[in-house]
Amino acid sequence: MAEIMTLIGGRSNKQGTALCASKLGAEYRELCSTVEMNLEDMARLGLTNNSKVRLRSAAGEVIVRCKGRESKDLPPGILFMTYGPVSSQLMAGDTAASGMPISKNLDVEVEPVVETEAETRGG
Amino acid sequence: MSLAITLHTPPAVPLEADALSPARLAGLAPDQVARCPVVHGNQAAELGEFFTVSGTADGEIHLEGDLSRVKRVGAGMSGGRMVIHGPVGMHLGAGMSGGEIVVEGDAGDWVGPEMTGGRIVIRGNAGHMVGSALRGSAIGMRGGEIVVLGSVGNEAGSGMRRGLVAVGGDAGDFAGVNLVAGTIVVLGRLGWRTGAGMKRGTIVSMQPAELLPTFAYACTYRPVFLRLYLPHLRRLGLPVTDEQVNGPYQRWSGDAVELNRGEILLLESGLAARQAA
Amino acid sequence: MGMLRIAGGRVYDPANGIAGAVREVCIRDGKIVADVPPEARTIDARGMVVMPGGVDIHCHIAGPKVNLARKVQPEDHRHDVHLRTRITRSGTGGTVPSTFATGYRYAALGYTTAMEAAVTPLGARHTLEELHDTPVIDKGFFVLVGNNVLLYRLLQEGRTEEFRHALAWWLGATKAYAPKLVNPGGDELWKGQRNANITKLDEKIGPFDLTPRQVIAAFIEAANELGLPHPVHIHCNNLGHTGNYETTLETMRLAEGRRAHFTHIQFHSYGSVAGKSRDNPTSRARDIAEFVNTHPNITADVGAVMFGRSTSMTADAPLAYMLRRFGGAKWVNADTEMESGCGIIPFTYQDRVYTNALQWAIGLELFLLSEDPWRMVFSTDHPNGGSFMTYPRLIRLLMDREYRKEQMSRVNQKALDQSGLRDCQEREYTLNEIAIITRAGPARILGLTEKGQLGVGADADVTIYEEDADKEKMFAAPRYVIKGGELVIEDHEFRTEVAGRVYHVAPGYDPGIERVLEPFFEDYYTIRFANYPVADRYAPHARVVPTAPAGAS
Amino acid sequence: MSEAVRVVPDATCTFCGCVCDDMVLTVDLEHKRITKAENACILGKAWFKEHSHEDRPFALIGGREATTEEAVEEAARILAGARFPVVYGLSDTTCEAQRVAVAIADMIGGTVDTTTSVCHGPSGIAFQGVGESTASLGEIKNRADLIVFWGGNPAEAHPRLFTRYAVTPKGMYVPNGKKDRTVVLVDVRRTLSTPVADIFIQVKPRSDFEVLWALRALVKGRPVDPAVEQRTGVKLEVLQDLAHRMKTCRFGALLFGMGLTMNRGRHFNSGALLALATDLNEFTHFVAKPVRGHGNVTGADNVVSWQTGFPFGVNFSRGYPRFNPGEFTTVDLLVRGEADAALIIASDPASNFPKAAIEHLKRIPVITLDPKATPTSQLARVAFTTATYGINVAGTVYRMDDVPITLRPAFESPYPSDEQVLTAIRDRVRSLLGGNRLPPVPAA
Repeated sequence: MAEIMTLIGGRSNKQGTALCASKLGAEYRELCSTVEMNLEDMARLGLTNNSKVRLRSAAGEVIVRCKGRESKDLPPGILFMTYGPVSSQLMAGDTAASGMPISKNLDVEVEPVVETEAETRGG
Repeated sequence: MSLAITLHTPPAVPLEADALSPARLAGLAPDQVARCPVVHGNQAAELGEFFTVSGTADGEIHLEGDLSRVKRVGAGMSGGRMVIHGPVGMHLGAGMSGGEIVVEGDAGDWVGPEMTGGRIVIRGNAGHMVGSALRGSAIGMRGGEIVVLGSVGNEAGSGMRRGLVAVGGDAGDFAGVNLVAGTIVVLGRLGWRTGAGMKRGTIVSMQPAELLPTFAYACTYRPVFLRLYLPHLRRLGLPVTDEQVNGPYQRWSGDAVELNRGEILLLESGLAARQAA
Repeated sequence: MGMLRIAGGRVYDPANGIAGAVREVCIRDGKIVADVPPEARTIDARGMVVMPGGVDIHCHIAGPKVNLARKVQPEDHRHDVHLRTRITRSGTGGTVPSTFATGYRYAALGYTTAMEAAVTPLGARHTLEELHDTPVIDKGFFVLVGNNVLLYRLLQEGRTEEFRHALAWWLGATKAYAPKLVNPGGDELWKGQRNANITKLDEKIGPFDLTPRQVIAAFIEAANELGLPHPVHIHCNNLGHTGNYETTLETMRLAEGRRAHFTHIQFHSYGSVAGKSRDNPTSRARDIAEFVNTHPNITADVGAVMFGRSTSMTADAPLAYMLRRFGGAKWVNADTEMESGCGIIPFTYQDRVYTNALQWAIGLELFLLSEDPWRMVFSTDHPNGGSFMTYPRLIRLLMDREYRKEQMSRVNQKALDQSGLRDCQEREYTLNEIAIITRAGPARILGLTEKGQLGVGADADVTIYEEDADKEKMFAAPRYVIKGGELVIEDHEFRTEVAGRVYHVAPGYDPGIERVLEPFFEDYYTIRFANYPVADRYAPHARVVPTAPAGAS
Repeated sequence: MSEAVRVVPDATCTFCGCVCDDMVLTVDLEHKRITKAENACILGKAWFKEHSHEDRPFALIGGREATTEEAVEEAARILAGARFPVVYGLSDTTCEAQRVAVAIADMIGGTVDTTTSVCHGPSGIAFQGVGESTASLGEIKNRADLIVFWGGNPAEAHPRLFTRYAVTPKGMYVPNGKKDRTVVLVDVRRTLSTPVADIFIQVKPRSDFEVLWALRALVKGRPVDPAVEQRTGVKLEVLQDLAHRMKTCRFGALLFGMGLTMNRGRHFNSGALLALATDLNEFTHFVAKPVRGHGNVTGADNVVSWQTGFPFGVNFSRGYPRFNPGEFTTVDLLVRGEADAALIIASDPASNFPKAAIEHLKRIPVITLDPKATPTSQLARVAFTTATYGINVAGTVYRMDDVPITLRPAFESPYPSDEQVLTAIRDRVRSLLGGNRLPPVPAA
């Protein structure tokens, strides 16, 4: 089953330090391929830390690993991901005559991914 | 017979064709029209490099083809008539003061920005900033009419001081933002934050809408002026119903952070429909 | 750099007593010389008027506040664009043009020197970067020191020696040309006391045991002792307020025979009806003009108002806040730590509006009542009173009585009744007087000895106008402009682009003062003391103008 | 101290918009590494310590190694031949380089845009609508007794904003630092920044505009529909309390982040906040300030503004500057498939632009200048390796509050600076075009 949640893209100091090393390095890539999710939401979807999920927006879809956060830190229904090559796949191109594409509070469909399927998709 | 201008070579990069305007082409023979200057990216070009021209300029121009990369068509237009058979790009009728433009297709962003008169009818959808102010300007449309049968993007009628913007489909966010006066009619759904910062003016919607916390319910009534406006819009092709003409409408006044002399009118039965749903 | 002979023109060179005589002007290696060999190129200036390049003593053309004013008004640039050519850059105009357009447009009016009149010390580096991108003209800037917290502390502790050394250090560290006072004491009340302002010279300045009177007197004294070429440039308190002329006269008296320059005094010449400060202002131009006429130590620029679009931009933040009530949609305020305030308001002067018409009339009155053009010089406080692009029209208003009367008939007549303009409307400025108030006078007041004159050894900055009965037309488009010996404009077109120099002072000071300044910086500033002074490379074409300290020589 | 070690005091960190100029760098000249960066935050330490010259070619053309000269020739050929080129990036280089980049865009009749358009560009648009009451960071340090952080996470993006400028430092009129200030934080989620706040207000996503609009009404004493509670998730009493605190403080500051600009509502979110700060000046002294990201993005705004009159998204194709976000901003030029070449300086759009924009970048000739390999340099036709500003290159950088600071480089780089490469490209383009490209037609 899939659910609609709200994805927030943002910066983190881990990302900041990692990109000083290299944007092509494994650490940076991994950071940008992890989504933080409310623990209750994860439980309901049968997800645990490091399980794979598919995020689908109007613009595109990606497969990432998830990481649990307490409700007080990240309310149910909210997802957080650091900006990067992965999150940008979900951004729509329309800037509404402002020059700015929307990267915070995207509506995304969240769907657990069976590992084997992930392999074949190269996720 | 009118002037027919047909696209034969789509521009590789945006083409700015201020020349495509009845006044500018009046009295020109086809070969003269073909030599009119346009700007292709950063270089000078002639209309003929992109368009074939036939007929004679009698004040009516017919444009054919996919003009979605052609900007500023009818910019500064002061009279005459232009029919565009196909999609058209940004700044259609920018600052126009008179005449009529009909688009048998979609139009890009900035339809009729800061226009002062005349009429633009879009049979398809239009982009953002329909009849809007340009960045930095407090005042947008100063007169004239823009009628869009389809839907429009954000900031329709921003800073309008006089005029009419009518939308058959849905409106994006911030319709009528900073409205100074004038009227916006939306048959479909309103986006978010309609009329934010409006001083005066009227925004009419036939669908339920969530309004800003700075708008307050005033009364429910049957506005007389709509019995003049709406049949006029019906004649221009909008699917206006008798129920919409007769009301009743909820009147919400705002924006309280500003003058608070503006109004948003929501059709009652539209609201009833919501409660039913 | 070649040689040039300008022959057959009527020369106006007031500094050298030449008023319209037909004579040659010769140029070699960027300087005026007595003669050049026959093979030198000759410009046939018959039927033309030859003057030194114009010198603008007070304008706002570069730096933090100017750039904010540019950014906030795209609508003002959109309708006044400046196309690039093969050799010159593109830009935008309006009341606050882009840097390149500013340089080209000044040059195209025959101006070759302009002084940016209000720069925060922290913004000096930024200002020099903009001046670097402002071509053709020579330039410099006045640095804001009249609300400086550390200087206040030294003053209130009576440490006048250190105060003078600190002032000298600040001038050198920022590469400024002169110290500028703006609404002394106002900023502390503005920032620290909920947007209040100073209203009297003897009012205590917030937490400081100081008054504006003490501050102004101390700066006049220190600046004169440092022997600066342009000792101190003063924007008085209460600018724009009804009844402010008394504050202006009190402030002028503080000079007590010492040199001091009072800027845009039109904005400081307002009376009131029977002392009611709330009513419409009246004109006190006569009182101000008379004081300047009778005090040779005092110099002033007028700050005339011209109708149309302007941008009010000032370090006088409370003033901009007041204007916001009349101005309109956009208001910019920008505070600079320990140093200054700043306010910006796009504004339009309308001839039918009482106050605007009165301001227009007072500007003209001051010119027409002035008995010494060398000390009452030309300015609109660009872009506050109007853009520098209105200078040709202002010149016509001074030179053409009939045109002036016709313009007077169009403005708010109540305002005209309140002004004394009708009493002095017969006077017409001569070309020689125009040459004084737009060139020779400003250069002398600034202490720029190589500017504003065409004597042997002067900078070869020369403007050649085609004579025309319509003086606005004549001064709007000189036929030739020569900058530093280069023929920059020929037949109204740019033929080459030159960089222009930056003029600044570097007065001596006791290095020990840095030990006083540094701890204060580390406590209260957010940049390091060591990173504060501006390096030489920011003024690649610098000219350091020498100072003549009292007691030296 | 050995010969090969050098200490650089008062050096400047250009990682984020704080542009802290109090670094004390210890440099191992032999291995060309910074071994110690005193006063640096976690991001600054990484910025300095991770900086090493992996041995990259000076330039790549179509993936093949090339000399800088060959790459300049190819880049100039591309730019001189382009009809609708875009010059983009510029937030991580010096003002001296930015100047030359704008000159190139003007000369060729292209577009110049900076990362501002995808950062605080919407705040720039808002500024042009309502103005701004603002201040240099030192005023906030010395005077602010109420600080409201909105839609940002400084602890992770601008760590020293709290410790050097805004919260903890002791100031002239707040001698006890944080004890003398009230700190409010408004965000949609808890972050590492939340603990610094005396008051944390958690708003529902996409409701910042409604919260700000309600605050404007409350400050002005106008009615507010209680329904605002459901819409925003914030109790009316909480908003009333905040409005009261803001009106009664001595010197208030609103510092806001991209939680407002990258969110539905964009420039109107920033505009509502700027208008709120302006409204508050009827009651007390209040300032607002966008918290800017990259080291010199503020310098880019300033340089583009003074040279053209507009802050970003400036097009020169008709021979003069034109500004229109959404038309001349890079994301739009790429998503609509209009740009036919791109010169990208010190920026990595291939990592953070929308998918559709990145796909167009792959279709056109791209020229990059960057000290490191990035996803963008990997898709470039011409990729220059350049020296790093602030570490190897001197020059000028503007802090987020428009305060200009001169850089003190730590050691030499074998690679040329952005300014040097851009100057070579500009001069070559000029000779190819015989000067500036003439305007296609007179001004419209």
